[in-house]
Amino acid sequence: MFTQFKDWYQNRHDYAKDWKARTGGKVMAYMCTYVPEEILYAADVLPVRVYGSHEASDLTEQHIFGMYCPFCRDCVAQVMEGRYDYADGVMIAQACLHMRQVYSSWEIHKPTEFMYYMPFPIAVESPHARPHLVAEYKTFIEAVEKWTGKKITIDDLDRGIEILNKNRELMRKVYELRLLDNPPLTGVECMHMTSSSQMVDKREHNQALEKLLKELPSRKTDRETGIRLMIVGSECDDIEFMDMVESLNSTFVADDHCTGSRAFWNSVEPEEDRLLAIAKRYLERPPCPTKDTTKNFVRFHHVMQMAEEAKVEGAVIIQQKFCDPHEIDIPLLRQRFEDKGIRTYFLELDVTVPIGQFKIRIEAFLEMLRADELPF
Amino acid sequence: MSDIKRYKTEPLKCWGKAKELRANYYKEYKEAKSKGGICWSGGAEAIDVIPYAFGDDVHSLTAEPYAAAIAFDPEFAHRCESALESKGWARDMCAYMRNYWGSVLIDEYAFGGPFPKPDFNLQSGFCCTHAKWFQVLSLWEDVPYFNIDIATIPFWKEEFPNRLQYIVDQMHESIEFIEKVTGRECDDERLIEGVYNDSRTTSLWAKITELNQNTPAPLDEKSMYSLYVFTTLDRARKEFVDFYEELYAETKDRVDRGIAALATERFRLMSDSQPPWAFLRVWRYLEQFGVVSTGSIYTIGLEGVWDIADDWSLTPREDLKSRGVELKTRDDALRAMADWHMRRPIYAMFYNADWKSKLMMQYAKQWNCDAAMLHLNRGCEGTSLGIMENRAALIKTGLPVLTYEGNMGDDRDFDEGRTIARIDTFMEGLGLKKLT
Amino acid sequence: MITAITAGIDLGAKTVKVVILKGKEVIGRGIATTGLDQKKSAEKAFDAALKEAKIDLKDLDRVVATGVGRTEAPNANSQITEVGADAKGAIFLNPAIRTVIDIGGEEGRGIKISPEGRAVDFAINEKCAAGAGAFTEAMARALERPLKEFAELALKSTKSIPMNAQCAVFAESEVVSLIHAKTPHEDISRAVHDSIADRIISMVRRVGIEKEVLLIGGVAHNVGFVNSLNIGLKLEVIVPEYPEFIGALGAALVAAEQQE
Amino acid sequence: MAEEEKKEYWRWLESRWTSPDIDWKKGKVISAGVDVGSVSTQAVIMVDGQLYAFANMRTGSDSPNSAQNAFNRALEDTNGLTEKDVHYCVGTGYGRVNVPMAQKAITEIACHARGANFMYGPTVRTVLDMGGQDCKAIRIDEKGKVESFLMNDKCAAGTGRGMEVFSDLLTISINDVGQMSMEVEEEPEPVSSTCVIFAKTEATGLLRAGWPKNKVLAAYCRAMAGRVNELLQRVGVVKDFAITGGIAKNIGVVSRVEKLLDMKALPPKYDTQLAGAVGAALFAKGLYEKIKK
Repeated sequence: MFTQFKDWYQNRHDYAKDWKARTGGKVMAYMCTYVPEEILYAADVLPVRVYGSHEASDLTEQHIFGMYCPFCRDCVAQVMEGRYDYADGVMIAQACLHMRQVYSSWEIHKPTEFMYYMPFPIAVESPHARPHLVAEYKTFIEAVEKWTGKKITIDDLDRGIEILNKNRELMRKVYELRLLDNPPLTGVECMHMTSSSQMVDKREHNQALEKLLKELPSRKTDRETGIRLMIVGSECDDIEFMDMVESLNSTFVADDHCTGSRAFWNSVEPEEDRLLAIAKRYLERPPCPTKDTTKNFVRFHHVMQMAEEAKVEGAVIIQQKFCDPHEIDIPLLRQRFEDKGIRTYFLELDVTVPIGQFKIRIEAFLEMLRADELPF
Repeated sequence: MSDIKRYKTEPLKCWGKAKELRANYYKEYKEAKSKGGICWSGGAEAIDVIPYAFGDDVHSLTAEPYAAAIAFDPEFAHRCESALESKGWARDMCAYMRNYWGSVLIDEYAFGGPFPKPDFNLQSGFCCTHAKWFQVLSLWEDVPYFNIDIATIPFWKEEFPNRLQYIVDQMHESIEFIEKVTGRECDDERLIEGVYNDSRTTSLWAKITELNQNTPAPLDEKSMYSLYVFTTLDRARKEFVDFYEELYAETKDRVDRGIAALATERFRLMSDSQPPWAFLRVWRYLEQFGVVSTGSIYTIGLEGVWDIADDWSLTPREDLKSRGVELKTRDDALRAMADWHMRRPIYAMFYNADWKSKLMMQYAKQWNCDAAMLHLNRGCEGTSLGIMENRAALIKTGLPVLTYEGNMGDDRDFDEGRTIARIDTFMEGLGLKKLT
Repeated sequence: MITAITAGIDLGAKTVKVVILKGKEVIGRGIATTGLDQKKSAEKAFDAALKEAKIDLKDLDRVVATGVGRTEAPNANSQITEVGADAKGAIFLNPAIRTVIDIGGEEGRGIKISPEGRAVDFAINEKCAAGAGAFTEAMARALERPLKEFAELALKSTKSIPMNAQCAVFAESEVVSLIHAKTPHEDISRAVHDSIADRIISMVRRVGIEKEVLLIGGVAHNVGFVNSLNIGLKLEVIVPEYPEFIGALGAALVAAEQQE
Repeated sequence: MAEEEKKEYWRWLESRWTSPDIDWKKGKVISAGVDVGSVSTQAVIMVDGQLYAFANMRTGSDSPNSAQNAFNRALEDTNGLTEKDVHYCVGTGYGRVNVPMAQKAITEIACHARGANFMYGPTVRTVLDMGGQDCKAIRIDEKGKVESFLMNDKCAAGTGRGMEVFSDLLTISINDVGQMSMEVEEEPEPVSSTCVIFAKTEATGLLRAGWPKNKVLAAYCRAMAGRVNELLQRVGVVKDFAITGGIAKNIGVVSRVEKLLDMKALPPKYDTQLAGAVGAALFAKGLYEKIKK
């Protein structure tokens, strides 16, 4: 049922190349989910999010100092390996320093015809961020128009918004099914769905989602749900790891990370000023830790709400090694979980994970959650 | 060896004054409350001219210099760090933040007594730790917190009215914030005076470091580390302006009289990033080879404000008064200050490896450096952003580069023996022998 | 005039090596494990080399020392760092060498050298020893095999499995889990050598890899590692006949130059 | 280069034991636990939840054999007790899934917690297990249930392995290093390197600088205690506190950890390396009783 998504995820580069051949359109490789994809769709440009490959590489150390996170190292490796050579443009919406480093190395060693750094605000809760971001969108639109030679009209923007919103609403529907006592999908399957939506033409993704939603509710899975887990972190497309966890009689039923729900959770609320509508969507979305900087701790509220709705029994908190923003949040966030009686286990992810070392920890964590199954 | 040239050298006259000023700064903060004044804390990036406008009895504790002061005392630093680690925080987070947090957690002030809780925290951040640093602190200290987001592209690179406006709008709001938490009114006269002072201090620092382009260098970087700190403390204060006027005059006089920081200077180095504060003796070790470290983009550009031309050449930016900038209203003042501070070269480090490489090459040229020694700083993601790209870029220009790993705030990440061994190897490659 | 007889001594963390030159011709080599008393170990190595050269200590015109323990070297007239000595020795062996990879017991080095045999840039592994010789030894022990046999095993392997552990000790436990997972020993050996080669290569890339590439240090005897290195670098590294003696050779050459 | 055959000082001594006061034939439930660790393997036989026999052996490069060897060794001198008399067996440790005679595998975290509860009594709340490859800090309740735990990642500083490297370097049997490290007039600074391999280099340097072996050991034991303490602080230490695993036999580390914690560890009644296998055997008993019902 999820093979299409899995296939897209695994053959992301072939897809993008084929898409270019089919449509003759331009591809924008982008970093960070604060990039306004609506505007790119309005410009008929295909946004493809830059992912790692989870393969060790010896090409990064000369470009990045060792204390930079595995995800950004992995991304740089992909770029240097030439796996993104098909990209016509490269952009970043400012988030963490680590991704700024990826953008920098890309710009130095493999510049494309369109390189764009969008200084997305950090103070997303500030009222002043809105006009600022709208102005940045205008600047961005001018640059894109110059690049593609095509004017972006209101209708174009509406089309972009519609495509994105539809994708978000459909995936939200799938997420609602994860709340069931016996979710018809695994965390890995869900990961394939959300990740692929950042790689392929969302119009095709939407069709696949509509098909999925017809069959999914009545899907009979032979597997036990087991312990209901939530996975929380940054980029968490480590399929091998999630597979291992779900093979131990547990299921991920909720997530908060930017290769999952955080990227698509809320939709654009239509209003007269389209750019303002888009700006609000990105400023008000569930924040990346880099953007959660006030005493309101909005991220924590959102995560805990998700955890409760999904009736999770435990939370696996994973972090890309050296990711400061997450490292700052994690001890406080774990406390929030423990206060709600939800046990957490914390793991640091690298480009590749030592499955052996991690398995024993996860097994022990799950044993802890189902201690009553052991005789005492 | 007698065959090597020796320059005249003498200690800095204003050294004592510097010590006194610094000690006084930390004392004033500690005592502010008891004297009926106001104390606040925030990053050294914070636009501290704003609280300055609320009276002469408003005193700040700027976070980075304070954390560096902790780093000077490894024993104290370790207690701070382990207090944090035992609460589950990672060891590889910003070392300055960890030292500061730890000092609050163990409730010890590096300058004696319990940690003096501020009346409010005011941050202005552009890296991904700045704002969160005080988000958590404000939670623990249960004090009001305002962050001014200055993570826009630096103005010497690209200028868009909305970016300046965004910062100015937040500055206006921060004034309302301070008025609310202190019950005081913002004195716009004082604000304007503060803005002029601030620009003077930071312009003077640029001019002082520019003098190090001379051979022999009038200042060595180890001393500069103790002197640049005032640009990060309370730069709007008159006494700091005066100190820099004095330092500038003295340094200029040293240049005129050919006074060297290092009598045996025969090789000029540039560094990078914050140093491993617990190991400044490494700079003294370099001197045994007749090597003087002239400074770095960090030393001159953390707070020094420069005009950066299209060819990346650096000239100290004349302060607002000298530029004839007239400030009449609060908005004038805030706008001028935002525009001023967004011109600091330091932003290159945090945004774009290529910009930083260009500035470093320019530095090597203008400061006549023969080699570079780059600190792979585990304590700061910002200043080590793109540092390997910088290394490659400098080597391409034929400049020998040595990298060493360390940490500005946590001595556990620095291996002195191995670093000295590297330096020996590097020096040998450069054909430099110890002079005695 | 009579050609000078010089010696170079390399006091490494694990072994002491001595090379004796008559002019530019090697007439003696000696090696001894580094004991706690480095002077004694040095003398041992010297005796062996002098014996082979059929000369007495007093016949040596000049001695230059290198290696971590170089300051401990007895009767040394001057010193040179490992990097400097490696560069000298390398260029003497083959003037086409531009990159030297030297892997000692606990330290890995990448050195870029000029045609004159000057080290123009170098990289050394940082805080942890992952990717150094000690690593393989630990692994070999985990498999309960002699190092040589362990190394040769790798050549039989057909597939490369990733090793995720950074730390030598954790790699050991990962090897244990591989063993428990019934992974063929040749693949484990290959995995171990690949992972070391990987780290070494990424480090050496910092200085830029330019042909010809010379591999020196005791680990160069490890065919499994050489194999992984060649695969990773996509080129054939040159392995000299006495890889562990190149540092000492370089030091001896410096002594000879200084003598002139 | 020719391999030099050197004595392996790091090896733990092998041992076995049978309780003289238990007649297994009178027992209702005979359960077993086998803990296949990375360095050593323990097999424990229990009769009605009482420790009857155990064997402590080295782990070979093949875990089913290691498990079988230890199990067989434990069955020696048990007047006729054989594998088929054992009602239920639980495997644990790295090789837990490769224990031929085991009906179930349980992680060493759960087993150590349970074992510590048996070996040190129900007052134990914090267990520190220092095995060969890793170091675990476990918080448990009065029944021996795991409440939370932490394991060291990334770097092996502060594991038994590190101590083995040292005993090898100093050519002192692993069983003596702890005691030796106590024989210093004043406590030296801990070695600074976190990496086991660099710590070794550092130690060599100290020896060359003329430090006596015991002082070097003291410096290393102290560094190790420091690392372990960091881990313990993170899990939060609550009385009573107990140490299991091989390093528990190392007074040099134990006493220094106690000093840092300002808390005494409960004195061991059994071979501290048995905790995992004991826990496994206790679970085995319970699981057998479950299926019998």
